[in-house]
Amino acid sequence: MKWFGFIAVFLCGSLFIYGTVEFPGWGDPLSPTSTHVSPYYIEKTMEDTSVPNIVTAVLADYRGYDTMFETAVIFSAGIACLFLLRQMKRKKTDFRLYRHTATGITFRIEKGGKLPPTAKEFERIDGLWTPYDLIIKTTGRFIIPFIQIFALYVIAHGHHSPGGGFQGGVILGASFVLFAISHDLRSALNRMSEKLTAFFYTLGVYIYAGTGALCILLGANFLDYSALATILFVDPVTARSHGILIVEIGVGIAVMAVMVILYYNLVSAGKFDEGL
Amino acid sequence: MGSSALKHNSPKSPRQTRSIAPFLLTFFILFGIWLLLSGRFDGLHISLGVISCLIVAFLSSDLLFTSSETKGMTVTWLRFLRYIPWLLHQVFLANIHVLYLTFHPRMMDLIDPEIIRFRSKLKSNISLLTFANSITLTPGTITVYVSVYGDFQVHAIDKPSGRPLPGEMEERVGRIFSE
Amino acid sequence: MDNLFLYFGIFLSLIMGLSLYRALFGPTVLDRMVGVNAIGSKTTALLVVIGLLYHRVNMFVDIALAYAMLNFIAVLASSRYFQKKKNLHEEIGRK
Amino acid sequence: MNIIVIIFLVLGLIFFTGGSVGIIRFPDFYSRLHPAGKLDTTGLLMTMLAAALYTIQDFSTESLLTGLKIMLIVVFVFITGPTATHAIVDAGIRAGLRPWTKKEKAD
Repeated sequence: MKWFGFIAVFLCGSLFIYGTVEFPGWGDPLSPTSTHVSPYYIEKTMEDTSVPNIVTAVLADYRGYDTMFETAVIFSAGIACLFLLRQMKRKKTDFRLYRHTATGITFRIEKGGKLPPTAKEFERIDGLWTPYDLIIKTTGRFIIPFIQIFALYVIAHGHHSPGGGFQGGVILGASFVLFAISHDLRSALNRMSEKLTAFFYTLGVYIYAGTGALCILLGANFLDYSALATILFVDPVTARSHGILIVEIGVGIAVMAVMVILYYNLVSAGKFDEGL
Repeated sequence: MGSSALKHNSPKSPRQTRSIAPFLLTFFILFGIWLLLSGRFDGLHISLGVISCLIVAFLSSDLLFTSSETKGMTVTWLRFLRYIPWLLHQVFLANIHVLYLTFHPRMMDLIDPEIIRFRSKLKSNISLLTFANSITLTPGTITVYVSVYGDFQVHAIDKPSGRPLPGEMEERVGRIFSE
Repeated sequence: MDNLFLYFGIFLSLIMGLSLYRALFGPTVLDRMVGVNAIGSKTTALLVVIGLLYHRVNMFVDIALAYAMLNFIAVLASSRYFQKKKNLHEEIGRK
Repeated sequence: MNIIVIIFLVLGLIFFTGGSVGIIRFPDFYSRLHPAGKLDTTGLLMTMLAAALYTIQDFSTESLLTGLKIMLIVVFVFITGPTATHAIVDAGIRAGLRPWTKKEKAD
C-alpha cells in the first residue's frame, strides 16, 4: 500500500513537471501575464491610489471584489467549524475541580460544597490534567502586548510594507491563542467570550461590504473608494488609499475572530470545557 | 511566604477595577515600540499609532503590570540592564562548552545527563522567570520544572555543568529584584 | 559583500537540511519538534540575510519578526498538544 | 568594519552548525535540546549583530531604525527561546519519557 501511494505521487509529480515545460520563461517580458494588465498596475498604481505597495493596491482596490469574497470564505470557514463541532447542548458537570497551585494537589468538590473563603491559593481548573507552568504563564504575560502591537502595526502599514489585514489578523489572533495556551481556556473565554468573537467576525465582513455599499450610496460603483472623498474631506486619490486602509482593518478583525473561534472549537472539541 | 508569592498568579478578570498608572505606563512603552517599528512620523501614522496603543493598552495592561509591581520599576530595570552583559558573557562560555561537547569525537564518554533538584530563595514570579530562563541559556542546563515556591528541577548535560547551581546567578538575580 | 551573504544563505540552507533529518526520522514526536524548532530559528536568520541580499532589509525584518512570533506560538501549542500523549515511550520501544 | 561583520557571520555559522550537528549526535531527546536551545539562540545573536552592523554602515534615520528592529528580533528570541525549550522539556516529562543516563546504559 505504501508503494502504491509512492508510485501515484511520483506519477502525478512527473505530470506536473511535464506540464510546466509549456510555461513561458521566468521573467519573460513578452509572456501573456506581463503584457496585459501588469504594466498598467506597475505604471498607474502610484498616481491612481498613492499606495507605494502595488500588491496591496491590487488586492484591496483593483481586485477588491475578490478580496471581499475571500474574507467571506474565511467567515464561512468559521461558521462551518461552529456548526460541525460546537455542541449546543451542554452537559453540566455536577462537581468542580480546584488545585493548590504550589503542590498540585487537586480537590474535587461535589455539588453544594464550598471552598473555605480564605483559600486564595487554589485555582479552579477544567480537567484533571490541566497543566500549570509558571515559566510559560509569565512569559506569555510579558510577550502578548508586544505581539498585539506588532499585529496592529502590520495591519496599519499595509501600504508600505509586506503586510495587511490577513497577516496582521493572523498575528493578532495568534496572540489570543497564546493567551489561551499560557493561561487556560476559562480565563481566555473571560477575556474574549464566544459572543464577542461572533460579533467581531460579523463586524469585519460588515465593515468591508459596508464600505462598498457606502460608495454606492455616494453615487459611485461598488467598492470605488474615490467616492469616499466627500466624507473624509480629502482628494479622491488619497481617499482611495484611506479606503484601502478601512477595508484592511475589516479584514484584520474578521481574520482575528475566526482564528480565535477555530482555536476554541478545535481545542475543546466543541465542548468549551478545557483547552490545551 | 505562600500568599506573597501567589499574589500575581491569576490574572485579574477584565471586570475588576484597574488603576490608571499601569494603563498609562503600558501606553507609553507600547508607543515607543510603535515608533521604533513604524519609522514614519507623519500625522496619519502617528494617530493610527495612538489608536492602536490605546486598544492594546486597554486589552492587555493588566497582563504587563499588576498594580503592586509599578513601584521601584525604574531602579529594577536599570539593575536588569547591568545584569545583561554578565549574562551574555555566561551564555557565550556555555556555548563554547556545548560546542566543544558537540564536536568531541568521544562525546558519549564525556556527557552524563542527570536531573538536579534544589530550592531557590527567590519569591516573585518575575525573578523566578528570569532565573529559570537564565539557567536554560547557560552552561549545559535546562530548567525542567519550577514551582511557585521556587523548587527547581534542572536537567544537566554533565557533572561540571550542574555543580555551580544555584550559586552566583541566583545571587545576581536576587540583587536585581532586591530579594 | 553580497557574495558573502549569498554563500552564507546557501550554507545555512544546507545546515537546515541536517536539522530536517531529525524532523523526519526522529524516533519520537518530541524529537521531531526539536528539529522543527531548530529549523525555525535558522529560518529567522535566513530571512534577514535574504533581505540583505535584496537590499530590502526594512521589509524582510518585519517578516522575520512575524515568523519568530508564530514559530514560538506553534512550538508552545504543539508541545501542549503532545503532553496529552501518554504513550510516547512505547513509541520508542516499537521501533 | 566589514571585517567585524565577516567575523560575526562566521561565528554565527559555527554556532548554527554546532546546533545542527548536536541534535543529530546526542543520544536522547533531553540532551538534544541543549544544542538546539542554546547554540541556535547564540548563532542568531551573532548573525543579527552582523546584519545590524552592516545595515547601519550607511548611516540614516531609516537604517538606524532597521538596525534597532533587527536587535528587537534578538531580544524577542532571547525571551522566547528558553521558554520554547522549556515547553518541549515539560512535554517530554509529562508524557513520561525517561532521561537517558549512563547507569541505564551499563545495565
